[in-house]
Amino acid sequence: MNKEIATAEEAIADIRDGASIMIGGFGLCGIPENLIAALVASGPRKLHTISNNMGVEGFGIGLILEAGMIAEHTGSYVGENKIMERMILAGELKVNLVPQGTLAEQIRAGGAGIPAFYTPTGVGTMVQEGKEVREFDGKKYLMERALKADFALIKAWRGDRAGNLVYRKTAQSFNPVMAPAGQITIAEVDELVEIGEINPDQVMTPGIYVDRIFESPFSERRIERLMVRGGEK
Amino acid sequence: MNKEIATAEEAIADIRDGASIMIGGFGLCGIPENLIAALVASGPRKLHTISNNMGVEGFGIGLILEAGMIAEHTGSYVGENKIMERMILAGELKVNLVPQGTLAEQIRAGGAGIPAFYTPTGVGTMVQEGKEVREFDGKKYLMERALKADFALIKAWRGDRAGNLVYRKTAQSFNPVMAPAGQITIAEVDELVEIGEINPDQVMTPGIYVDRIFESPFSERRIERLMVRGGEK
Amino acid sequence: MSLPNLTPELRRQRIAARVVHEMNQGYYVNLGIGIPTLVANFIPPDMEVVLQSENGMLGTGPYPELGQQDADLINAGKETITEIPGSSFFSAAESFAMIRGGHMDLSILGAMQVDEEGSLANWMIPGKLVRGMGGAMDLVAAAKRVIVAMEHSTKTGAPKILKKCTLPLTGYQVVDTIVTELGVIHVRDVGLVLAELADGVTFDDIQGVTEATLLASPGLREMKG
Amino acid sequence: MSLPNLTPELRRQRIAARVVHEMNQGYYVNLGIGIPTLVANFIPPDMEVVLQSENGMLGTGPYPELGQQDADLINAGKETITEIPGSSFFSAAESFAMIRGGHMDLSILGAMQVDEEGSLANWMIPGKLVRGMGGAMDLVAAAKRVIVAMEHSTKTGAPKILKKCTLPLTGYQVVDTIVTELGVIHVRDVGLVLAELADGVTFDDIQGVTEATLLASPGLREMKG
Repeated sequence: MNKEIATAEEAIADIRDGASIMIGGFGLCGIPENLIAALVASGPRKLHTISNNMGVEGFGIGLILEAGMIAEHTGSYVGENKIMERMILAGELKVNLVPQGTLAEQIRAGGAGIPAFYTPTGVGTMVQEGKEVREFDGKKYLMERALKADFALIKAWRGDRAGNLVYRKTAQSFNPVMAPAGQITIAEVDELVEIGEINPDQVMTPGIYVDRIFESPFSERRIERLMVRGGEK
Repeated sequence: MNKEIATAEEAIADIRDGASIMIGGFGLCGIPENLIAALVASGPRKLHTISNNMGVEGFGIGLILEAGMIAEHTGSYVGENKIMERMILAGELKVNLVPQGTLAEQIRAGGAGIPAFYTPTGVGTMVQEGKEVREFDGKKYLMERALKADFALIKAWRGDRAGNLVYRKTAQSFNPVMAPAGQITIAEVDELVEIGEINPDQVMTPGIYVDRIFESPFSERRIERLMVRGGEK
Repeated sequence: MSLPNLTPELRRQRIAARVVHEMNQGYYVNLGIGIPTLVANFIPPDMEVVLQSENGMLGTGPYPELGQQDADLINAGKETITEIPGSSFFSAAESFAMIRGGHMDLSILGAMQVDEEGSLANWMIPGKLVRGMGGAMDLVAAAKRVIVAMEHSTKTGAPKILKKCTLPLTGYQVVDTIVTELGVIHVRDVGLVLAELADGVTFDDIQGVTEATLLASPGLREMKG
Repeated sequence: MSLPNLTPELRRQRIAARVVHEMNQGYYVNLGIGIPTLVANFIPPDMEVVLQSENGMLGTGPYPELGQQDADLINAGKETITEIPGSSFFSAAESFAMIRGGHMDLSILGAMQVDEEGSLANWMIPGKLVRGMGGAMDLVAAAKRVIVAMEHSTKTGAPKILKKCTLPLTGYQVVDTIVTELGVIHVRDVGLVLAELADGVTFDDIQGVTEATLLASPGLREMKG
């Protein structure tokens, strides 16, 4: 079982116009930098991206947006990306804003064969619009549908050639959630090791969910807000 | 944050008649042996137990059944417990037989604030009876409700006094699933270590889900079917 | 007709050996209890197939050497097993997310009955036996392909491949292929299509021990093994 | 009325210092972005409170020393943080299972508006600002207790505690308590009950900068800090 692929470019070569793509990470933490760069270089258009954040101007997933490749985006937070906010306000980008826990659960459901579930999140807010509201034990819930994607682009710390992955600290976030939800899941890892080098009890994403894997030639790992004792730097 | 409790007896002292109790493990693997023994000694009646299996005659969760303490049981497999099978056939035990994946997902939902979800499992079978059938994208699914319990009794390999747990091999099974679903979750561990001794990346059940923890004085760890190369022993 | 020259054990071996031909390099496969478990012994060493155990493991290895058994390492049949390079362990919720999410290429199960519509029954006989469905209902509901591996007839010689299952179902219209010691049958829209016949068995032989109507495939050939 | 003797920074500090009194030994708490983040600085060393960060961490520690920062270790505000003994990391799905499952004892958030019914708004101003709800909607939907920690008025002096929120809601009827630099207000069935008043502030002062009607608690007292 060898899922290794030589480069990020090769790994994303079959992502075409109109594809739906999940991208892991939270903010600039735990994002697949090399896959994002290769995707921008390859340049498919009219993409539907699914990611919690849209990075910042000039870095992270924001690069895909700035390259004009996104037709529709599903995510929970706009916050740090002013370009995205401007596009939304100008009506230039179709955006589905979803509560973060709902987004995580929709993606988890997509990979887990659950077509829909109920959540208390968003009852009585704009999020409720167009959705079934249902009472269980006297409390109201919204029905939310599962999310899947043609591709899931994720980042892990270590991985083996069978696709088993281990994440590091808060760089985990959406990566293990998205791995099972991509029709084709591509993982970039800081360190690609031999099969058997990862303790089976410490595998966080079993290889069954990963179709292609490669070792990142480089990660900038940019820090969005460097806070240290004594204040922000 | 010190959740340590001295003994299994103390840990289960407030389990009263009529309580609902989830019990972790699969077969005889990964079961909380000391909690089961203490519960049988304490002797509350009319319990509603929730566990995948009912152990075997004379060992594991079966001991609670044989002590006449169970009024109702929810689980997926009867297989190895002939006493249970006899009681079911004689109508002496109220049993809710549930597909294993549905059981796991119901318990996960209970801990995760999801009151109900849809699953393809059991469509067109007895499991469908009395349940909502709904189509999504042309395929039929059943609506299943979440499961919670007054107590969850689980077993882990290592744990710290803050309740962080690590499981070993297939002794994991239902234990991490049940931890969040118990109103009060009690963990017995082979080794209770100091806070900080478990690598934060290797915690499988975060301490927030565990209310009481103690180090098992003893585990028999009985093997149900000893298979070795060359045949069964 | 039950190939009287074969012992039950040899019948089971033959079924298991045939099922392996339904696997491909790189498959993720779940093996049920009974005959399906035997299938592992016939996977050629050069074919990489990852076996899942529904209690929470990918990459199950062979039985341990005596003395190497580990009570914390069992398969869904509660048998002691081993890990192999590349194995991983996970919770019951994750295991069935994997199964229900359609990630298994193949699910192989035993059955008490299978019928013309591809429904199967294997978990209870009302008033007589209650085994519980365990993970079987999830496995048949969502695997990419479901194969039933079973002896063609019951111990008393009654047919197990029926027009309609009489026992409580494990899955409704879920089986793709049935492998017995007598042949290989595909469940198609037109009905049950016999694709392979065991050496020395005629179409009339197999139809004679099958309640459901079999259709001979235009490419009907001898059973691989 | 906005305690003009206080700088905005001191106002924020005062709010954070007051919120700590709503915590108890052993609490699991989620702190939102902004003033809630400051609350961590006021937790007394002998009070064990475990802070959750919705991006996937329990037991967040203080900011790192310069040079010790780790790009893989941030909080929900994307700030570098540290781990402490007993920390754990998990996925976004697990993090929100924890939040939505009602396991957090307390959720503390900032708000643009809060109203008499306990609804709050903090994620967008139509046509002007789109921040996104992030995890806030989950946090208010399921924590055992929700506290809004915010300055009493907007920068231009307009009231933020309204009869009815005018901005898109983050949660409908979810807030339990509002803490501002001027006082502590509980959301009850009867309406907004003022429980504490900051030193030097009268009931009329606080009502004067509050659109919603406040009811003085029979036990109304000076604000803790």
